[in-house]
Amino acid sequence: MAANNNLFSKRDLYLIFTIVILGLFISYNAPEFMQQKNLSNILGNNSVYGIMAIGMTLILVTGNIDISVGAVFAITGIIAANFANYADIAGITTPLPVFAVSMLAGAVLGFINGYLVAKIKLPAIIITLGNMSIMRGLLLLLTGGAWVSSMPGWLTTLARSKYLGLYASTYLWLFTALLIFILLKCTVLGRNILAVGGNPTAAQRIGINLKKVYVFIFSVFGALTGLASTIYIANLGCAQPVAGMGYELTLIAASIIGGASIFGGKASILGTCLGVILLGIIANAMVLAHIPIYWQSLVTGLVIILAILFSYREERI
Amino acid sequence: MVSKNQNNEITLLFILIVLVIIFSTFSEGFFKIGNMLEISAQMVELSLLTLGMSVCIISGGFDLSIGAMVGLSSVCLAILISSGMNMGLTIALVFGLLLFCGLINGILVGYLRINSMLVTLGTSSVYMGIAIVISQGRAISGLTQEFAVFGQHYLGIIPVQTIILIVVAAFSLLILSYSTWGRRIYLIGSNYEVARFAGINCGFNIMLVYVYSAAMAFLASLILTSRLATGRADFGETYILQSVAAAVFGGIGINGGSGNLFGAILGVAVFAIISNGFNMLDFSQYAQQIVIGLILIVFLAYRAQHNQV
Amino acid sequence: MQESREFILEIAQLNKTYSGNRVLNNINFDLKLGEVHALVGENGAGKSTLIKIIAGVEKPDPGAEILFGGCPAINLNPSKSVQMGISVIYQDISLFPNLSVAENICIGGQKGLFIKWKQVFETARSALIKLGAIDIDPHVPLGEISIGQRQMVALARALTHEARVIIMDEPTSSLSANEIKALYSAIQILKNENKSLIYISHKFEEVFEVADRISVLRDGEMIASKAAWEFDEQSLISMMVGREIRFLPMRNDGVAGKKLLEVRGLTKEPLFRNISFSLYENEILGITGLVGAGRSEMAQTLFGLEKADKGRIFMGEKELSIKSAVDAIKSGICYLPEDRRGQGIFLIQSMARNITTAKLESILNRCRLLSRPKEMAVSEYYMDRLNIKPRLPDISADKMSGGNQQKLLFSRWLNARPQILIADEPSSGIDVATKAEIHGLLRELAASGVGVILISSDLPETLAVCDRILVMRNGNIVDQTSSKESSQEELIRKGLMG
Amino acid sequence: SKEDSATTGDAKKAETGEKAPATKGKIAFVTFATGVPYFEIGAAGAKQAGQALGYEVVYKGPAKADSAAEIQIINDLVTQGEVKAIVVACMDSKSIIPALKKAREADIKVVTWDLDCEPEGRDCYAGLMDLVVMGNEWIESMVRSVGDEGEYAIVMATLTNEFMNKRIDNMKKYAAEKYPKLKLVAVESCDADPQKAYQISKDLLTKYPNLKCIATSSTEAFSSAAKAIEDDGKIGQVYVVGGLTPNLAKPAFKSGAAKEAVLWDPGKWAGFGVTIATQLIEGKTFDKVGKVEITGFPKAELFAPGILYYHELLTFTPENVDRYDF
Ligand SMILES: Nc1ncnc2c1ncn2[C@@H]1O[C@H](COP(=O)(O)OP(=O)(O)OP(=O)(O)O)[C@@H](O)[C@H]1O
Ligand SMILES: Nc1ncnc2c1ncn2[C@@H]1O[C@H](COP(=O)(O)OP(=O)(O)OP(=O)(O)O)[C@@H](O)[C@H]1O
Ligand SMILES: [Mg+2]
Ligand SMILES: [Mg+2]
Repeated sequence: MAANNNLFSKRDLYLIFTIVILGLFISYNAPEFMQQKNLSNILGNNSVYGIMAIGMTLILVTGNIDISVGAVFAITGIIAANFANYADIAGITTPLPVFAVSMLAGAVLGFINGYLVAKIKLPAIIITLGNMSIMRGLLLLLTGGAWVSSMPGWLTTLARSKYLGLYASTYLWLFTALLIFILLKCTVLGRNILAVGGNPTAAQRIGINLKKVYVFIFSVFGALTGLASTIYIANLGCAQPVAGMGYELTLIAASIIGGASIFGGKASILGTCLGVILLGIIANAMVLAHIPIYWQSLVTGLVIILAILFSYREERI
Repeated sequence: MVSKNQNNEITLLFILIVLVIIFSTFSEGFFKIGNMLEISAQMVELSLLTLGMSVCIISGGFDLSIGAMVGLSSVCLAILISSGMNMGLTIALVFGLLLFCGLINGILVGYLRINSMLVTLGTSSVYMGIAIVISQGRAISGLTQEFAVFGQHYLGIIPVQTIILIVVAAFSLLILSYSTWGRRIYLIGSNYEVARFAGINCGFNIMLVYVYSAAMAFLASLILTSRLATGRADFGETYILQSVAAAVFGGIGINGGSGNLFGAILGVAVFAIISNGFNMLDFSQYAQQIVIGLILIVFLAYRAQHNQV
Repeated sequence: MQESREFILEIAQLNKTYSGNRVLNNINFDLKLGEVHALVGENGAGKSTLIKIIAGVEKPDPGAEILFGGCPAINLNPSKSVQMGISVIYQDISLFPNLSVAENICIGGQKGLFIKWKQVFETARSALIKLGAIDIDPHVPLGEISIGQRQMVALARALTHEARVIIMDEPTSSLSANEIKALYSAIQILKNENKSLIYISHKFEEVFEVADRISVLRDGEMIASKAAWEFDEQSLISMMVGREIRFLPMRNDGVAGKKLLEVRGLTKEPLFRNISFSLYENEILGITGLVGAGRSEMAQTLFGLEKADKGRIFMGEKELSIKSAVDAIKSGICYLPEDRRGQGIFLIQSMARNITTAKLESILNRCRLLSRPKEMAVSEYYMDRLNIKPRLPDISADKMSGGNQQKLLFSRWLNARPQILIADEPSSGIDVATKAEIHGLLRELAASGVGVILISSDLPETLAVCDRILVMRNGNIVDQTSSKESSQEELIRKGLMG
Repeated sequence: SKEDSATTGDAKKAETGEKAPATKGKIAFVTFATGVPYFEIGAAGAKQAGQALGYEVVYKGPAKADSAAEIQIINDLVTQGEVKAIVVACMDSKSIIPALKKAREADIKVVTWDLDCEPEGRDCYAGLMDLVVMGNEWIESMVRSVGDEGEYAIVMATLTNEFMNKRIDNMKKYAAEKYPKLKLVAVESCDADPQKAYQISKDLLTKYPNLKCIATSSTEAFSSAAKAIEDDGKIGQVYVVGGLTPNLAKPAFKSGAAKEAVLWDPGKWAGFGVTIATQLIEGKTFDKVGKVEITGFPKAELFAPGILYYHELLTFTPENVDRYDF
């Protein structure tokens, strides 16, 4: 047993093993699966979920949960898209400012969530649920449901820029994972976050400021959501006020498959990424293995349950 | 001394009354017997599902598969009834099927000790998948007149489904507060490890929780299918988060072991009244969403402040 | 300049009220530099509350005066008190089960952005070595070590941080003689470094060993505060309790009854192996040993919470097959766990619910439903019998003092009517008077035909109460003595040390 | 300048149509989802038409596509008893019937537009054309775009929309009969999630290297598939067809992923529904099959008892797309 086994665990190995077996099984039925193009597509497309799932893991570590992620995703997407269009007119031709604006907007929304959670001392699930309702309502009220389309080319081409065979978005995902991993593993702040998740009372007693920690992680999650939504609008070339519906459950699922606990204190960044990849592979296999649409949900569910049973062994003695 | 829980329910009742007064003053149609009964009928399905969800939360878990179970049961009911099978037999069969679904959830969560969210997310996909496969995405109609009794008929002026809800809710309240099973659920929910050391059969009791939740999903789907005279696979989807919200709003502690089903039902009632009242007032859907969110946060903040003192 | 002052901490006119209930009444308290100041008092007297106020965890009622190093400390909160140099070992061992032992020891003290892992482990190891707790691996997550070991970690934590005032709220409740010795020497080192200590304990030999000054709290009032040599055990007790207590001779000198339980070759590697013993009616069997000897694990295996590798258990003539705690309770075996907060008490549930859990059947009415009147009757019976305070069956258990929680736990298992009661450290955190009551209860139980197994690290307690004593070390039974043997204390000490 | 201010005042009043006094009555315009461009455009058209005819139109719909919530809105409208007519797009043709029947019993005129319900639920269906058959236009559009042979795939929105399923079944049949050399390789569903539609499109392009066309049945699927084709470097090789509003179709035309989009003007269609509703309120009945006179809808006909069509399918192309703004 290594000391910091809450960041790297046997569970991760089981997950990798599960993914490899599943991958072999799929490529037996659909040789296209192993094509380099397909693998990089999986990693590229799922980076949107991957980046947010890492943020969600950070929230889960502290024993909180964020239901409003979909709404934040939609709002930052709309803001980023509008900003990109204005920026284009103003002569800007690099996506960096768009990322910055989107992440900043996300961080602000996350800050509001975090501040309320810290201030009101209520379960985050209910606060973020209320915020989700408010944010979506405001967004629809202001946009009237209209999509923002016709994005500038310098942003949408991002969706096809590849380096060393991987999409740019994959690198952003990797970078996020690394950053948060280092945060949790190597920094004092990161250990404090884990401590808060393990025993909030004790954390408070040794002088950790719970409010600051909550505000910090929710803001980070917001910023990561902004990052993801910018990748999303670059991929799709448009932004919708209804984007991100139901993402919260997908993200939570990925985190928990990866070994996080919704009661806090436990998390694995690698595991979360593997969880996203597992779900992504299953979705990909539905098309590649030509599963009829009416059977897809059933097959997906069965594979998920099998994967859980398989990778959950370590938890039980 | 008024205990915390009672306090909570009194606040909820107070909110209900305030809302009724507000809506009545602004909308003539609101405070009429007809509309009140309509509200009571509208909240039945969500109430039943919230009962199931509340018990799961009290036991320290979640059941995210209720939506899929509603869909599965709805499709099965509609197919069997429309193919001419005897109603009683159909109900028994589909009820049995759902109990079996609940049993699977229960075994995975209770005995194999797998995180309930994960389990029910997975089984949800499976149950929904089965529903889609057997319905092929169709909405199934052709239900008998006889079957309309659960969702469209009245006993006197009271809708049948309201009566079903009252009976089931009363029974559930009794069971949860006064049966050994109910007590053990609270204890397991407040600390699983301590419950194990106190000699409580955690696996079995948790398994029953998911069976109960499935039974509630069945009843909700029975009423829904009968009310809409249609079976559809996606009937239950929107209820999942709503039921969690209603439960927590009604005072069920999200970490397990605390709260009261009566509060949960009151929580649903508040939601139902808000939604009905706003529809009466011709509020735009967006504004409605914003106001619901605000009420949720403001009320809970108020409650949190007062419980601290 | 201020460092030269005599008092590091001065408190005057301190009151504390919980929802109208005054638990601290006009307290005056001070702490000198380099002094060990012991705080004693019955369960629920307000000791923990007082130190929680000093640590900034609880707010005092307005009007209190708290001076730290001569400066008024207003609006104390935990981070302020940590910054001022107050370090607390809480009664409920406030640590992080998801972090490693080393991190638990070092967390909160690190400066800078990044963690220096090497330094963390070295600091932790040296602190543990200082306390003689060499068998605790600093890499292991705290959640995986026993409660006694956690207490050692908490001690190591307090030693590591550069604190000026160290407060220990019952630091030894789960420790055995050796660890306590190590603690004494650590305290001596701290004193030499001119640190000040507040020491709360129910064990008088400890108090007299370490304390320079003793303050006595009774029902929230400060009764006395004098130099330690001015007290003797009797006077201390009568001040705490306000009356005399007589200690009855506890041992059962009559013959033991029928054989109740026989354990043959019970093994669960690597925790314990080849455990064989018998238990007779009317007998209190003591099991003692050092922290981590495997006693708790063995008891939990008997109770069905863990699966044994091999071994057989007989009750009378019948062989038992215990697969779960439910089976064990059905066969009449009950287990009172040592980790009160993690295994014993449902903190968010009411006192009544805590008491009746193990035998809900006893409070059913004719319709097989739970009857509130019966539940109240049962819980009030035990609250009277064990003198549980406050006597409010409906308040939640987390509002009670540690000792009262322990009594609650005791009531639960008494109510289950066991044939065999395994009590794991039942008197940890309990005041002398209550301890005497509990010993009396155990004896009463034994007299009524119940077989009692008492797992205790408190050697004097074991010697005073038990008829027969098993000594465990590293998962083996190394020694057996009976009360009739004269030099048993010697024997046991030898067994313990190996 | 007096005149000026008067006109701006009028314009303001026109904008906030609900507050205009002395309307002839209130009409509810109900959809099964709000915040979707399609229905928002529809709602705007409905309000405009209502105003022109002297009625107040209120727009209602659940925040998220949800048939049960839609039914509840209808029920509440009936209990409220203020509206004279309901113009509704039905998410589900069957489950909504009991609620609509109640409305009709309460003397409220029920007109369906967009998606119809079973006949017993409504007075009239104000339709565009036979929508099931409409899918055939997309097949024709496909043939215009890529010719009449080769592989194609269909990406649909949700699995549980019976009407859409019917349309797709019909499309499949039509294509198989009329263009036997077109080969349908896969049908996928994107759950109305644009991101999923993008992923599925990319996966389809990977799995079927010879794919020539992706036929879509929803807005999300169309624009996401177009972008996926662009990003996969398959411009000129693979085309997307289906229905999309002109503003959203522009990027796809620009990149060359689509040659045309076949749809209608949802605002106009909704206006047609409202117009029919006002006529019903005013006592008009439609019972003679054949052409009917309705201003603004020259091709309107009573197709069958209770079913009206106004026949205005639009084909947007890169050339004409700039002429529209919705
Ligand atoms: N949060 C709370 N709410 C209400 N009453 C409380 C709360 N915490 C403690 N009390 C009460 O305050 C009194 C003092 O408790 P405290 O924990 O200080 O006792 P103690 O002297 O430490 O006892 P022990 O030796 O058993 O630990 C008790 O009667 C207890 O019930
Ligand atoms: N969950 C666990 N996983 C691994 N090792 C454990 C676990 N719990 C206890 N141990 C180890 O098992 C050994 C026996 O522990 P146990 O708690 O039974 O000892 P004990 O004699 O009761 O001591 P204590 O006085 O600390 O209760 C110890 O070395 C301890 O570190
Ligand atoms: Mg105490
Ligand atoms: Mg022990």
